[in-house]
Amino acid sequence: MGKYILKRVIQFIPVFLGVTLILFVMENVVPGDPIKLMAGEKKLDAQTELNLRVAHHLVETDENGNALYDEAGNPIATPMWKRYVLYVGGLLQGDLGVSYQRAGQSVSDILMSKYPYTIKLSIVAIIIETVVGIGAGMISAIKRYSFWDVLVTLVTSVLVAMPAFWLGMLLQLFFGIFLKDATGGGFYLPISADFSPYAEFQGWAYYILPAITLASVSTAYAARIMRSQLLEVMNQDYIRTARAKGLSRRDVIWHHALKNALIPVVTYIGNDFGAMMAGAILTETVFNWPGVGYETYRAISSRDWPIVLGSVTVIVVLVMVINLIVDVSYAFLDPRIRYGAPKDQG
Amino acid sequence: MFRKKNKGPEPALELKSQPVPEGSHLLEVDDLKMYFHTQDGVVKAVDGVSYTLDRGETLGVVGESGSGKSVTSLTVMGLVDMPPGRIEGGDVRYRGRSLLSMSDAEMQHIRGNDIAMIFQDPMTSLNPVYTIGRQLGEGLRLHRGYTKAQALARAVELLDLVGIPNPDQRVKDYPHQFSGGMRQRVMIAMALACDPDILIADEPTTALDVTIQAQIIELMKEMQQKNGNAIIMITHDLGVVADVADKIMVMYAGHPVEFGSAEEIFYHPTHPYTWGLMRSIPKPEGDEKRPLTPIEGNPPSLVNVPSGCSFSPRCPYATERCRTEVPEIYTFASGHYTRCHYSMDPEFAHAHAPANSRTAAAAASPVAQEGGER
Amino acid sequence: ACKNASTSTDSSTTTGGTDQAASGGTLKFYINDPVAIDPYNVQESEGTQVEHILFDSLVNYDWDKEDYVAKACEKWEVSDDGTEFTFTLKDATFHNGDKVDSASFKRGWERLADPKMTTPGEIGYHISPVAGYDDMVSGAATEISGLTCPDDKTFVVKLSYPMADFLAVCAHPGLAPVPQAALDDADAFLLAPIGNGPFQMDGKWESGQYINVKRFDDYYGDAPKLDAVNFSIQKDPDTAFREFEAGNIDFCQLLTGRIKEGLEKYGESEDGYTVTPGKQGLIGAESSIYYLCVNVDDPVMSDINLRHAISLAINRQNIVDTLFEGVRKPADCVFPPIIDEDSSNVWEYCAYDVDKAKQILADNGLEGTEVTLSYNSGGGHEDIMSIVQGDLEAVGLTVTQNSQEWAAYLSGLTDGNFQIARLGWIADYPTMDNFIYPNFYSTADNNYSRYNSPEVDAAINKARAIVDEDERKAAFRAINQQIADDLPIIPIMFYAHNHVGSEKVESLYYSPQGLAGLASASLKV
Amino acid sequence: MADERRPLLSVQHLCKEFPVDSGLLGRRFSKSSVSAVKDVSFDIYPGETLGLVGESGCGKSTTGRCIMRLSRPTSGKVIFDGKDVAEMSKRELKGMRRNMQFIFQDPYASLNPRMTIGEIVSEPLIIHGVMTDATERTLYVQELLDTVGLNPEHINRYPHEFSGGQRQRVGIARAFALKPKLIICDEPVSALDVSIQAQVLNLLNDLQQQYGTAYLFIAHDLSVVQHISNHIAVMYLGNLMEHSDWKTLYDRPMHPYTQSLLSAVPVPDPDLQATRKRIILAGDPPSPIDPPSGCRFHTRCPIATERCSAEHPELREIEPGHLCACHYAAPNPIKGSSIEL
Amino acid sequence: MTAENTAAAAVPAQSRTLWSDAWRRLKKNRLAVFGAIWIAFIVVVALSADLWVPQTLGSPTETQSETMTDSSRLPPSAEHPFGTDTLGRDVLSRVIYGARVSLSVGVLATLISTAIGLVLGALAAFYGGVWDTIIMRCADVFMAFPYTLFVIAMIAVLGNGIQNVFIAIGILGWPSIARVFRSAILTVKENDYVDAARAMGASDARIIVRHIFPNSVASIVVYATMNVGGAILTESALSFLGMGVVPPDPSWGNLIQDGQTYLATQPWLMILPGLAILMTVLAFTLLGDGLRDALDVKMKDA
Ligand SMILES: Nc1ncnc2c1ncn2[C@@H]1O[C@H](COP(=O)(O)OP(=O)(O)OP(=O)(O)O)[C@@H](O)[C@H]1O
Ligand SMILES: Nc1ncnc2c1ncn2[C@@H]1O[C@H](COP(=O)(O)OP(=O)(O)OP(=O)(O)O)[C@@H](O)[C@H]1O
Ligand SMILES: [Mg+2]
Ligand SMILES: [Mg+2]
Repeated sequence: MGKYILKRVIQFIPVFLGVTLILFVMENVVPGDPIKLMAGEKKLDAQTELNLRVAHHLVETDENGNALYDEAGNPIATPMWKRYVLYVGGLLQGDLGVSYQRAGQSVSDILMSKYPYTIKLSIVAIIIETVVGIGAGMISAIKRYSFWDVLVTLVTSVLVAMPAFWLGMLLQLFFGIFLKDATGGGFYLPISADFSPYAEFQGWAYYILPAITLASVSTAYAARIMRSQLLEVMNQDYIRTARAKGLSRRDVIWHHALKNALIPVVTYIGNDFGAMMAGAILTETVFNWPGVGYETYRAISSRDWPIVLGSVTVIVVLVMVINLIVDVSYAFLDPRIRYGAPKDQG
Repeated sequence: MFRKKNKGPEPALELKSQPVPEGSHLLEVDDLKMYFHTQDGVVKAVDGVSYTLDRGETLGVVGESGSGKSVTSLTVMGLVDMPPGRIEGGDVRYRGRSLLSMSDAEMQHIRGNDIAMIFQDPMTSLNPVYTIGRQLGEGLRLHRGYTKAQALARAVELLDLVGIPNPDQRVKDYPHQFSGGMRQRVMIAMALACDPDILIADEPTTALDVTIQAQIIELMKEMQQKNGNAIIMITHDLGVVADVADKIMVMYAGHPVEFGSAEEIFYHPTHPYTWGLMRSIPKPEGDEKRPLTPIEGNPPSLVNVPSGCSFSPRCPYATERCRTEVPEIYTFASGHYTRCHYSMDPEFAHAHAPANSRTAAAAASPVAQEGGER
Repeated sequence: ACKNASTSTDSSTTTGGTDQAASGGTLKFYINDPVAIDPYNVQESEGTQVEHILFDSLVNYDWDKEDYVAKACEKWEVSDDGTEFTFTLKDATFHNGDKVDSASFKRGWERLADPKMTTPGEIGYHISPVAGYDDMVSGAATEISGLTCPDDKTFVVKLSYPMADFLAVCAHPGLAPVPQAALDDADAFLLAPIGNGPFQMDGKWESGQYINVKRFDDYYGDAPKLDAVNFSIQKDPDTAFREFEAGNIDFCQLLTGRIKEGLEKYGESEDGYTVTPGKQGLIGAESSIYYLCVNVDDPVMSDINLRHAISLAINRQNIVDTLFEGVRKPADCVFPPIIDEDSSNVWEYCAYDVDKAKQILADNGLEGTEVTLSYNSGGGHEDIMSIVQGDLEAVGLTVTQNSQEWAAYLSGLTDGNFQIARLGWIADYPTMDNFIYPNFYSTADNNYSRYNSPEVDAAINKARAIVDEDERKAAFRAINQQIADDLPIIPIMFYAHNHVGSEKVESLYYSPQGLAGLASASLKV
Repeated sequence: MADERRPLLSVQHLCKEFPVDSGLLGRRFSKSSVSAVKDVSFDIYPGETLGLVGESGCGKSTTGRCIMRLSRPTSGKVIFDGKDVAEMSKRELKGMRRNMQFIFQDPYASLNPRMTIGEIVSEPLIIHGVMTDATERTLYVQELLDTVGLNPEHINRYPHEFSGGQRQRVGIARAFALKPKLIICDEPVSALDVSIQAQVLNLLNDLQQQYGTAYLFIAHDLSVVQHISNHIAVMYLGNLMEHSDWKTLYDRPMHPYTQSLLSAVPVPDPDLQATRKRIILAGDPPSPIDPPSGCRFHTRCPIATERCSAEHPELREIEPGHLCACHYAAPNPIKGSSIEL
Repeated sequence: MTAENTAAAAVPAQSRTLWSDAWRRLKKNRLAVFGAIWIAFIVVVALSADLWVPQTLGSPTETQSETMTDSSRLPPSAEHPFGTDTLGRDVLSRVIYGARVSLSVGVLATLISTAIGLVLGALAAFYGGVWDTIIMRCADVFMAFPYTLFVIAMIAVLGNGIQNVFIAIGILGWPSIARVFRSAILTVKENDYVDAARAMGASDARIIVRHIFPNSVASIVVYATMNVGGAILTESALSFLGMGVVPPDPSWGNLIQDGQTYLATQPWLMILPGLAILMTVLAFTLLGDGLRDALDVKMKDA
């Protein structure tokens, strides 16, 4: 197992380098000079601009931090590879750099203030996904062709086909506006996040709608996977064996089918957690959520590359780590993996 | 994660300890019919199967793929999903009690406890996520109310019994750590755990190599000797049947075409299908290679069973009568029965039975008597 | 119900401030996530909104008096040649108890030019007239020689050239004093600046979420009535307004297209700038203009007739009526009425005259000319541009829209990679100069039109040096007329407030420059 | 084997190793390859059948695939018609494949479900550019279908419309389309029911008579192999254990493995079955990743000695035309372990 | 051994191809038929829009500055079934023209990613080794990116506009299709008939074209069908963020974005375009599901 983990960790490296490299290339071909953008519509005077470029390692400098010039007297731009090396070097020391647009703030500080919200939202969404997805999938598989099965199939199809941001807005409309009017303000849910001390609701209330929105598609998928897995597992020979032993249908489902059926669902949910961590830009936009996704989106549009790089790098690493954890935790569900057997039987 | 303790079925149902009622057998299958109602039509998977079985006996069921061998046994076990399956007639009696009319809970108690079953593919018949020990002990905990520790201890004994080395180590292993032959041994141990009256083995060796097959068959014989249970051995290999069976049922298109003692089926076969089957098996012969005589054509679809005798389209001796009239069951005195219009005709058998069978001789001294349709 | 009773909507109970006794309430004020709230880098309205109540600059512009008044200073003197300003400071302390002395002003101003700041300042250009500014920026000097502190109370600013309007510069919120802590712990200062203003930070800036400030009790001026202000950071006005409707925000924008509805529902403010109960909607004029910037270097757009036709074809009244429900005013020149009301300003081609436009196009064979309208996506510009497109197509031009992200758009502007681009100009200081010089002087920053008229340049230079107020104004009006025929920009409309306060607000003044008078605001208690 | 005729196919010291995935397995075993076929040699003469038997995983298919060059042998020679298949260029390979064809075990997987029977059978003709005329080709294909006992009118049907036995006939028709000199039959009847199996075996026999094709007939069922083969080779764990003509092998098996294999096959005759002496091997075949030292069979061999685990027995000619790889093989079979049938 | 189970099936009287067979099964699947009909309906409406929409409902983009104030944001009525937007344009006509954007983005993006994915997937699967490693590592890198952010960054690089949207979605979609195709090929490659073809001396090209492609095309068709729905959703998200089509052209995403402002007062402005997305994506999913079932060879005769 240790070797497996090590191997996986080593596999991180090319992916990590590839991702950062792609971002670096993007930074260099994207229209819009981030430094010029700092001044908004006003023009930067040449000296300030140069200072900014020096501060952000965009021009070559001597040991004293003074810009170097070429023959024509223009500052020499730091080549991309050098900045890339600097960046990766900084990363290894835990330094993500300084934001271009959020004057002077360090990228790690910014991300640190955003990640807790993203993580918490993801956790709530994952809980919803796990409970509702697995539950609905089970019901619909066990009561195949029943009303519930049809309902689950229908609802999951619709959820999968729905733009999540639109669902979010519908939820706002219903729970935030319609319900408030209908109950005369007696019962309703907050429609956008507010974690200030002056917030109207207690913290958890703000999670409900965004988490539902964020979880919607994945829950639908989880339910579908659960359903098809359970149906497939129920057709396996070892289920017949268990039944032949005299176990009741219920016991067979709970003790024999479920654990086997859960394996792919757990992978899906685990990977999905990674994807949620990547930030749910749209959910965050709709619900004014102070998370990483929106911050990164904002950073892309304002060419705040240090933040883009930082957050994407962190996301990629997080996703990889989570996926690794998921794969490793497999072993607890599936002894075939634990003991290194090929996963071809059963 | 195990079920609630001792939530077993009502103890009143200890059928195993009761004597077999006078005049009945341990297991009686009587004109059993099990059809599947599918989109493509009604699949007559089991269409009139009858046999009897007593303690210590082995019944061999042979027949081509799709002839309904498995479904017959699954029906006995009450393991056919209904729908799409539906019992269309007949009965299954175990120690005189009809299994088909039992409640779910009663059937659960029968399964594993009174009648156990092992399946064809040992590679897929064990749950990959539980240890061997747990799976072995499951039946015991369920039917006997064993504790976890007791069940595990018994599992070790069982593994030892079926010849697995280091049983106390191996109970903790998972199925994928076992080879195919060992898994089939585990399956047998599992089936025998509660000391059932009847063990149904559905092609237990088909997926295994000959050398392993021999091991498993040997093991089953040994176990039967020790426990005195009855075995229903389903296979398509006449050799295996010859090795183990006391009684043989030859199935074709959902029903038995011939049923009788091994002796009679091998040496006095009366149905052309049985003949064909025997002729098409390559046998190691003496000096000369005897050409095989295959049964021409393909097995019929169980949705569209041919009219008349279901074997008539492939039968080299079929007459107009065969194609139009469903043959009755003809029973010989020995209990040997057959489903061919001409089976009572000694001339017919004499003329067509395979050379190596002793039918010719047997038919000359007719032990048979005409039997009516059941 | 999910609405929790224990966290009552009466937010005064939850303020973290020291004095719970005086219950002025907490005002919840919508802003977008600012770029910075530290004075050395306040560049945009959102950060300024917060910063200007945390810090007091030397002087302030009073829109009622239409003149500059002292704020952090007692009084000021200007030398005869207009190059030296001497400020006498009031007694005041920073939020952390430090004294506000002339050195703290010097410190604050020098930070704007300090190249060693983590991120060098971006508003330093405001003090570029100060002697020694360039040396400090280039790193040749460690202080600005033009800033001197003869004593704790006296702050002297020496300019390297005369500038009549420099006092306006001194009113800029970024030119504030900072305590030593700003240098000692710059990172903390960035998120929780310590100022000399009427409010102090309550916790730090939670990016994307909120900034809370509370009343500063040792404030030297009139104590604010509010206990605290909760700047609620929302992603866009839509979200903010939804929250406003839900009763969670006390001040935000009315959504375009829903202004009238809002005014009807919430009542219209009497002066257009002050929210009072039942008269909560603000539609007062702002000192800013929305215009189309024409790239006069572009081969197509260099045709002055085309510019005339385009300007004539645009139905400005329709834009303000449909989208802004008549609140904003169609622009007829560069000066918003609030800056200069003189009607002689009007530009001939800012009228709506389809026939004349068609005539001009026909006369010059310009029918079917293809023009591209560039603008930054979001912010409601799509609708305006779609109307403009409709109008231009109605007179026979072929129009393509080019909507870009702000970043890409801005680099297009800088590189001259556009034909017609929408822009808005919000005055740094409420002077006529500030509308003319930055936009039309050939080398000025904001001259994206690339307008280059030596006569206009000369006139501007002359006007800026005129000391007399009225004379200067007349000179700028003349320049305005000089530009009118060239149409380097096509004025569309003058902004007006479209803001609204909740009924909880007893009084809140929102200046034409878009700064909320939170120090004097009050809530119903 | 002393035979003046030139063998059609001569396999000499064929070895095939498969690399094993590193990682978890690699850690457990020192070697990192599966030695699927080890030093296998045999000849096949024109028009004759060599049967290759052995348990699952012993390397039968791999041998067949190496001969066909579907896998490249690790070492050894495969000489077909005088040329070494292992050394052939792509072009030569193509030429070689006109004369060597393959019949697969699974009649379901070996026919492309998206092609009609006609297309399947005519594919080799198209590939090798024989019979370019389409109508001529169609006629020929119909003739072939008729030969293998299929209705020629079914030429435009798809495989899924046929039963397993019929599909296997299609596979046979395809293999015979080019009238090859050698056909490698990899368990062609294992997936079929007994009644159908006999049909196919008869068909193969008939075709061999008709065309004089040589077969390498792979199977795990000794009775089937015996029925169709002239010579039989027995494999165990990649090694050839015994090789002789079919009759000798059945009458006088020398290798303990062959003996036990023969005895393990149940005979469909209860009386005989009851009286037969049986050698039941203990345990399972070892993993080819980590094969036993010395004689690979020694772990299960009833007569194994110290020598067997130390020394690898070469395949040697014990009596004329009868080769065996056992240290204790002698012209007179070991008493007590020979099997009467 | 179970293979023979189906042998019992009688040879049917008349020959059917797999496609006609699939078609027959597809027709039986009511949901898939609904999906197909809806897609056909949307396609026909979108394609024929120029012929009737501007005449009956009004132009989706043109504005009338003279009458705008009176026709702004009218509620649904007989004349304007979906109401009008702020600039007085008929929302139904904008939804109809938005269908063009959504469908073309869905189809073109899928075409692009399928084309790239097919080539790379085939290279990786068929030649294995270094090719496989390089291509699959690249795919890993692409997949490691948070998808939406990646598309946004790509649009930032390319600029707004519909062609950039489908290029971005198309380019970034390749890894998943490459993986699907790769594993499909690997599965097909396992089949004996590929070996059979090789044993016959067939060239690699012939094997790919005649054997592998026809047998993996089913999974690609299914995947691509579903992918169209996914691309439509991505486009709507981009437009919602203001990065998609350039105004005044409508797209379903930016219609929702426009409608967002009037969530409380004119909710239909946002609900109706959302329903259009929902229905269309749903239709593609249902059709894809149906195709998967219909084309699944394993499910034959079951
Ligand atoms: N659940 C089911 N639904 C429909 N038909 C079924 C079902 N189960 C079995 N059948 C059909 O019933 C017939 C008999 O099947 P059964 O499994 O008993 O055959 P078998 O004799 O055991 O064959 P094999 O030797 O292949 O195991 C077959 O035609 C099969 O297709
Ligand atoms: N491509 C491969 N990669 C790795 N190992 C392989 C490969 N092909 C075969 N092997 C291994 O080589 C050994 C011999 O396999 P082969 O298929 O030749 O056996 P076989 O005798 O044909 O068995 P069967 O009777 O099951 O068909 C087996 O252990 C198998 O696992
Ligand atoms: Mg069966
Ligand atoms: Mg094989």
